[in-house]
Amino acid sequence: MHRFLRISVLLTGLIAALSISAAESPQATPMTEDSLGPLVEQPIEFPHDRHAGDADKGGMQINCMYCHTYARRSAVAGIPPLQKCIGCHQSIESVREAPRIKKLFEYWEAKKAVPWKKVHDLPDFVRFNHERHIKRFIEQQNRPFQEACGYCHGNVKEMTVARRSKALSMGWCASCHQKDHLVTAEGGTPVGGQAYWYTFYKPDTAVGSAEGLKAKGPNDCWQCHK
Amino acid sequence: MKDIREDIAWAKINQDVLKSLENPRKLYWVILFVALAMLGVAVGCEVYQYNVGMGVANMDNPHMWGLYIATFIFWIGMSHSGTLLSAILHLMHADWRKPIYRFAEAMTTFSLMTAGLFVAVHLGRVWQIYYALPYPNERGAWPNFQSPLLWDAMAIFTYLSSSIIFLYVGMIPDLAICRDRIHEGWRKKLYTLLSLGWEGTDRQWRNFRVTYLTVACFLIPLAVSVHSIVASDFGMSQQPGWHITSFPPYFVAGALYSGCAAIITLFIILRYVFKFEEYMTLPILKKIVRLTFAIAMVWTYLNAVEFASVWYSHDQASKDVLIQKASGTYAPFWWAMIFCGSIVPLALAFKRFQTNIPVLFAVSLLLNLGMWLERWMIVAPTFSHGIYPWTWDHDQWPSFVQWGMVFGSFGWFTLLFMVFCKVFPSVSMYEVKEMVYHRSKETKKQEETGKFAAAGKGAH
Amino acid sequence: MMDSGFDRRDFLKVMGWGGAAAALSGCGNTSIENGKETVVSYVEAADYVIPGIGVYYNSTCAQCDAGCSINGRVREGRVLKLEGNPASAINRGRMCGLGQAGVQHHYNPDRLREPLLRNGDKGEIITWEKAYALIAEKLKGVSGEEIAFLSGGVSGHLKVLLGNYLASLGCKNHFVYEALAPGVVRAANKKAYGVEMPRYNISKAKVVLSFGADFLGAWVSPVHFSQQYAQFRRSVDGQRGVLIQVEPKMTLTGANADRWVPIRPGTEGVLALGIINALGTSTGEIAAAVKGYDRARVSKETGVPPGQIDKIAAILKLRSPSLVLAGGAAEGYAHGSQNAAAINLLNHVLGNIGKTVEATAAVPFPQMAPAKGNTAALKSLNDGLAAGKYKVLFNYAANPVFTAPGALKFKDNLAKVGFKVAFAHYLDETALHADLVLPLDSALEDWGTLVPEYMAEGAQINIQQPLMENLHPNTRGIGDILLALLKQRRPEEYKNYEDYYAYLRTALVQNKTAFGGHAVDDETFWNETLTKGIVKLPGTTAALSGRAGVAGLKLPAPVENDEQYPLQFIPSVNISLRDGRNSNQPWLQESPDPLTTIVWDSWMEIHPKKAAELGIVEGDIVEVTSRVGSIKTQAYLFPGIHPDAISIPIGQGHEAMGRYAKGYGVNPFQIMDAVFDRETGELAMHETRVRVSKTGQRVIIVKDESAAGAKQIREKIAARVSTDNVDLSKEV
Amino acid sequence: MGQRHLLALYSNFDEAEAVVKELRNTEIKGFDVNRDLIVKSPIEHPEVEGFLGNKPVRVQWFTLGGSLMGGLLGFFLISGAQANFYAQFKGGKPIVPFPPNFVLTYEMFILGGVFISVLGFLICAGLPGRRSPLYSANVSEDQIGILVKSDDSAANALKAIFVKHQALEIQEEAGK
Amino acid sequence: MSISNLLENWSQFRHTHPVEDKPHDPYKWAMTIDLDACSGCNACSVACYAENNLPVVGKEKYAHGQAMHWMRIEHYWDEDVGEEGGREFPDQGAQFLPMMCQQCEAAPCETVCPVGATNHTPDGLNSQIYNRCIGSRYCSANCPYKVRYFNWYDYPSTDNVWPAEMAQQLNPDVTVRGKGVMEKCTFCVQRLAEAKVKAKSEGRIVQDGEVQTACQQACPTSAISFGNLVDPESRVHRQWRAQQVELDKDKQAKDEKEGGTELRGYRILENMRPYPSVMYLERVRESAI
Repeated sequence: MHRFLRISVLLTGLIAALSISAAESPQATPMTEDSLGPLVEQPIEFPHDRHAGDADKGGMQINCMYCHTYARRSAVAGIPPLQKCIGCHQSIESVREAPRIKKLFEYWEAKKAVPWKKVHDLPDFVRFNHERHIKRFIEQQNRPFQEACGYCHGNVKEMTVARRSKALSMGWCASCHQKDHLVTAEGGTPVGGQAYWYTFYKPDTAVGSAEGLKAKGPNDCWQCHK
Repeated sequence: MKDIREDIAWAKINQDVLKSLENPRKLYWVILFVALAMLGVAVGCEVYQYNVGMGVANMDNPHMWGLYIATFIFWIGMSHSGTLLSAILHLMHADWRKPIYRFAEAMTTFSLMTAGLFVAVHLGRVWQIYYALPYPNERGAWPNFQSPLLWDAMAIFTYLSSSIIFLYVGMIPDLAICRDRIHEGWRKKLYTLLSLGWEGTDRQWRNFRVTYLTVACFLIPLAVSVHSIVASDFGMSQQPGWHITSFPPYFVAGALYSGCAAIITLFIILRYVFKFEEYMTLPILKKIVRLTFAIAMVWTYLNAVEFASVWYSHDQASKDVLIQKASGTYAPFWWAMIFCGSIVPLALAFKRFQTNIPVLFAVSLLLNLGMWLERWMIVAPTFSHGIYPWTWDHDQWPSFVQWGMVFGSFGWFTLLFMVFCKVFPSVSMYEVKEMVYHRSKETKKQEETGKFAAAGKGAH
Repeated sequence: MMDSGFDRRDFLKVMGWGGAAAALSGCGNTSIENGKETVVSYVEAADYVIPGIGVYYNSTCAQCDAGCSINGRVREGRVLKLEGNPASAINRGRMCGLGQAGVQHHYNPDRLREPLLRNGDKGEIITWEKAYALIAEKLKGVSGEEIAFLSGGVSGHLKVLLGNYLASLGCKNHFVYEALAPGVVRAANKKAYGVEMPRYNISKAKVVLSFGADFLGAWVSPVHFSQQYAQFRRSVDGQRGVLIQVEPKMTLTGANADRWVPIRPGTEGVLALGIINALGTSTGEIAAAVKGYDRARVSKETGVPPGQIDKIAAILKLRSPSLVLAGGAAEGYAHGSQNAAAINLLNHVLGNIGKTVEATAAVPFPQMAPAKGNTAALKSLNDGLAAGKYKVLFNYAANPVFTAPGALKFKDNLAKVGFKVAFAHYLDETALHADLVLPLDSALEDWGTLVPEYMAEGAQINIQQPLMENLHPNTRGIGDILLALLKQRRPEEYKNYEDYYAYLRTALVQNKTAFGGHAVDDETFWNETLTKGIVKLPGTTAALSGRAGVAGLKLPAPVENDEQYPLQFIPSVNISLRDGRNSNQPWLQESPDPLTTIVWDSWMEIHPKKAAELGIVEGDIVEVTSRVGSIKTQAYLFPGIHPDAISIPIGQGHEAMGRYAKGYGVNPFQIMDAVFDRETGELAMHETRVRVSKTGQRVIIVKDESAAGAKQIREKIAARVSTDNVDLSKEV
Repeated sequence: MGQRHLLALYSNFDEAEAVVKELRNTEIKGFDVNRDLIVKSPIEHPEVEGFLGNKPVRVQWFTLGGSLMGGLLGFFLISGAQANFYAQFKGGKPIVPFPPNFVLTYEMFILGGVFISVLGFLICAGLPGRRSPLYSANVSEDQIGILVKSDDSAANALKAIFVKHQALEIQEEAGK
Repeated sequence: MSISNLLENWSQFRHTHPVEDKPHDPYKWAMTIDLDACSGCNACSVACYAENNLPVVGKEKYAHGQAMHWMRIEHYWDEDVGEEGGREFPDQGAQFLPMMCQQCEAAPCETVCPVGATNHTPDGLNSQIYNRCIGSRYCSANCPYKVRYFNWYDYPSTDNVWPAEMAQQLNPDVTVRGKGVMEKCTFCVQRLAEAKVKAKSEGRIVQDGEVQTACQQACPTSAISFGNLVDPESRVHRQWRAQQVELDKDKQAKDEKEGGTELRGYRILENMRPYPSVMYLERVRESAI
């Protein structure tokens, strides 16, 4: 008698535990977290490390947004116009003869845009807005830009040609939005109700209270999928 | 005339049934081949539709659903009679079910599988169907549990798995028999595996009885819930002609109805193909026929109730749909449905038809045709005369793709069913034995009591 | 943001546009891609050109002659969408469907890409140099008399340039032809008001009585009138304006009228006089002239019930000022001028002149004023062709082979010309018969200035400028072509204009004072001009001088029953296809006709009563036969047409012009009689009489409205109330 | 001393019953009726349980547990999922609406019930299991088998009883 | 997280919307269409094609009723016109009705989607997520207005829908739908998003008139007004208030009044309780003529 009861209870518990744990973690950790994407063949092997790398490693610590200047003004970060590369490089005689620079100037003389390949290329129905993230992390929370960009692009300053180092999958985006980026009055919600954009319900308590500001990520699917 | 000969030897039962696994009539192979061909048509259509798009099925706005959904309901309905025969009659200790419930259950299982296919066929992006499954995923997105379609999925999954289990559990003792009797070969291995080492010990029988009873008890409410949920696909919506309170019982009745009709058809086929005359006897057939007749009348009544409730309601839109069904483009089909569903079954009321195989065969087919039409008449007319006038009377005719798919589904079903009957005993041997055993006992008792009575007279 | 800097060509370049067609691919679309697409990147970028953000340029819509100003959204060097330019008085930031489809004119896959020279019945690709040389050669020894230049309405500097070229050729035969131009009305207006196109101030009128003027659909300047109409509906000093539309076939305007009055075709003038009579306010010669038109007679001739006439008269009397418009339906007869005159007379009688019929302002540079297209030009050209007068024919922006009435046999006459040059966007019917076809830039690639015929407020010159670089490298702007041709004739004069752009710039900058830019230097002025897209001018106001005259006002009795051809044929103007020059723009083909919702095809409208007589039901393929010929099309039963008339829309039935136009519907011009207005010699479009016969075939009409014919039962779908129960003046 | 298995086959239940009765009544050393006796029959036959003295069946407990678990699991799984990160309003209904969840709970209830009952059946009936040393295919046809396990000493006594009741056949083998 | 979340925020999870107590804040997009101004000219419809990458399906597919016009212009004739014994002519003209997705607050389509591809967004729109859609078409079957359109074919790869040249016109902000997904009017959500982002970065909310839908922008008679219903200054808000039409009512108080009302605002199929976000103003016709 009791043996059977015990067994049944055991089974119940077991299966319940399994499925609840399943329900508990709606997004299992993205499979490809921090796994490097494939190395993309670029027309010119651009050395990010030389430009953005730390001084001790021989880098020049150039701000990401010096070249990728569109990021702060537009949804797409974009690639700098050729004229920007030339702007500096025509006055840097030292490397003028380096093969990569030669190639660069060939494009310039031909007035042809360099056909860079997309590395961080989201599916076409996903719309990520660089401007918003820059505004929030760098301008409002003034975090170091390399950290902010690094959230999604990884440690580019150590790479030559950029290479995807984050999953960039929906769950991955979402995990961040749940985790630690609480929407606070300073952190991106200047207008009271705006917290609403990031919670699935309108906070009953006044904005500014912890509960009202629990960031649950954008619950409007149309934020990214249009 | 008795349901079954009572002096029939148990060993003979084994032989007769096991024969069906070995050498059926030629007709079996013909059926199998035809079924295969029909399935081929459907596969062709599906490939075409998959590559080009749903448009080739010739649906449009507002005709978003077509024969696929209609046929889906049809097959779901078909499945119900299996449960009726095995579970309900089992609880009622109606032992005449014993020779026929096995194939009825098989029918349940396979018609559910067929229905399941139609869900996939209907989807615009079938390759994304896994979005509808509730599994923890990387995206963290879940299906919408508010959708009746999801209830459907859940219900059908439950129903299918339960019926398979029910079918299997009930088959274990027979599998043991096959294991013991069949000649060496892959089949023997299969049976050995499936029979789980059944020996028919008292302990096994004891738990077997209880389990079988319990599962039967679960199956009945389940079956009812399944088709009322299918009904709620329509009932939950706001469309005129769908938003009707009596839909769930109406659907359930329809389901049992078409199921019984299908059983008659298959009964006749199996009886001939596998030479089961001795077990699938006419008296049993007669019982089913009467059952069918009763359900037909119930369905007719519920049909009338539906019309009446629409008629007396203030919902002008639904009235229009009803009128449009009876007089619009779909009128011929609608009246055909009434004829096949309500008039034809009256034939079953006549004694001389109740055992007349050819007549019954024809009638049962007509009944099923009627039930299929009923499902179509639920789906299509509402679309062509909904709430919104701009889309009214925009009628649409299913393209060959849809017809092909419907046609093929019958092939698919027949294929599965026939293969099953060839591989597994389609008559439950041990239960027939029980039937014979108990019946003979009964009659012995009666005879004895009779003898004593006679003796008593003689004494004085 | 709209500043347009130095060398526009450079950043108008189309950059690699990976994400442009952001597609939802079929299977496996949840994976992220790596290195498949190319990034948008520039060589040099003006600092306001940012990937992912649209830049807007102002230009002018060339889909019709109304001259609306547009505001094109450009991203990554590709123009995506056209909006209205709010600064323009004509369209005030609004757009019609036709205008929206301008991008499809630009991106049309069937556009001509290379100069083509006829070789047998094929065209062989040649270079521009060769083409120019060829023209020069063909013109050698040909006197100006033997040269004809056929064009649509031209204005602005293009007209100037064209004029100069013709002068250089010593050619006086410039035929300006617009198939659907209100030629008769212009003439009548000139007589009645002293100007061809006064400003009709609908928004000031309390009652608008329109005789077949489809001003909401396709008449003169629809977008502008639509806006005025909106105000007029809302309230004209506190009172909602009333629109009465008199016409044999319901137009879009008719469908929006408070009262649509079906009238026997051709008797509009009679009704006008009848109304004057019923008003009873007129005196002297006018009174005398209209005396005969008592309600009984008028009612008998026009088929408008007497009560109706009184009602109209009453409301006109009651609510002043009003506005009476004479439109296409009224002018399209041999006595069209008479009709128009009678209708304009009504305006005089009602004292609307100066109130709702206002003086208009003209551009102070007459040489830039629009050369107004008309159909009389076609006739004279055709006569010339028939007589074999011309050796060389240039054709620009006109498609007479498609739009000339069948009776004129234009195609045959055209064959008599030795050398035919067509400047064309597409290989349309006329270009098809040309010997040399020169591909033009689309309106969104080209430079130009336009002076609209109908001036809304003040006067303005519209700037047309490229919104992106040439889609096809070998197309040229018409201006550039003319300039090149001129350089052949007068190299000295034009040598310092590198291209048409330079010409325009100099032309404008030279007169910048006149254009109100005296304060600024040339560069700024030019940039500002381009930025605005419009040059507003003080304008020279042409005062209304005309007087109410009844001289020579005699209206024929309506045609009595014609046995052989019992029905009046009304070629209706589809609001988006117009004269057929836009039929190859799929959006327009697929945007349903507002009244019938039929798409991608022609149809014959016939009144259900008449149809019943003839035993015709919807979808019957009927044969419409006139003296000239016959066409087959599908019948559509439409209560909004006079039972004595049938109607087929213009614009379909192309035999060329690419995949979206070719082979759809029929061309009603083919059966059109060559009847001309007695006074002006304009083509009388409505004078054709036809008979209709069933062919036995039947089709299901492709339309958006339901088979039930779009009637609403019970449910409150599109509700309507009478003015008694609402008060619009209170509304927001 | 060693163990021994005996299987006797009978043609009908009455004989089998008689045998069992006798085995019960006679006191044989090294043989315990309640522990060492197994009756095998081709059909499910209540009388067998009758004369074996009814032994309890525990499947119902599995059923109970299973259905309860299924139900609870269903409700919480679904509500939890609805309330997860992407909680979205749908058609003005609450994010965790009761009616749909009850429908699904009901299905899960049945699902759990059925699955676990069957699991219980397998456990209780000792399936799947190896076949016992002595098995006759006749049992699955038409004969009743009585399988006993006993010390060697008891074997003869048992055999005697079997024979007395005209056992059709007696199989015997030494058990370990 | 979800179970704990479930228990923590139970009350919120039981909120209904908008019927109960879910005020929109800061945005609730809504529209007003003045049928008296609307002339049925189709400009809005074409503008929608241009803005939202709608495929031109061609004559054959149009004949099958597979047209993809998110914004369709309907017209209705009076009952008796052309009927036996009825009026001979439609002498009061037609009644035009621009019909697009009504962005219902309690949308029938949302509840029935098996995968939750269509939801109610916080700013009161009825979102449609293409990449989530599996094409069960239940939403459309349940839509009272029949304004949802299904990609019956793979239009991007169909001939003459978007030839290479025309593909360049496609709006990069709007996903091009592949075969088998449902789509519908979005109130030009791409424009709304752009405006919202701009406003957010400037620390304010979107002002009235700052963002226009394509149809509104094109409409020659300005019959369409669109804006934020929450913002008391917005034109839409003022119109709705003036017309006494309340978003969360299935029967407007003004209609209960004796002898009707002078106000012409109404919502289509209001009594079915989808709480549409589009208010129509009745067409007016002169009684004196």
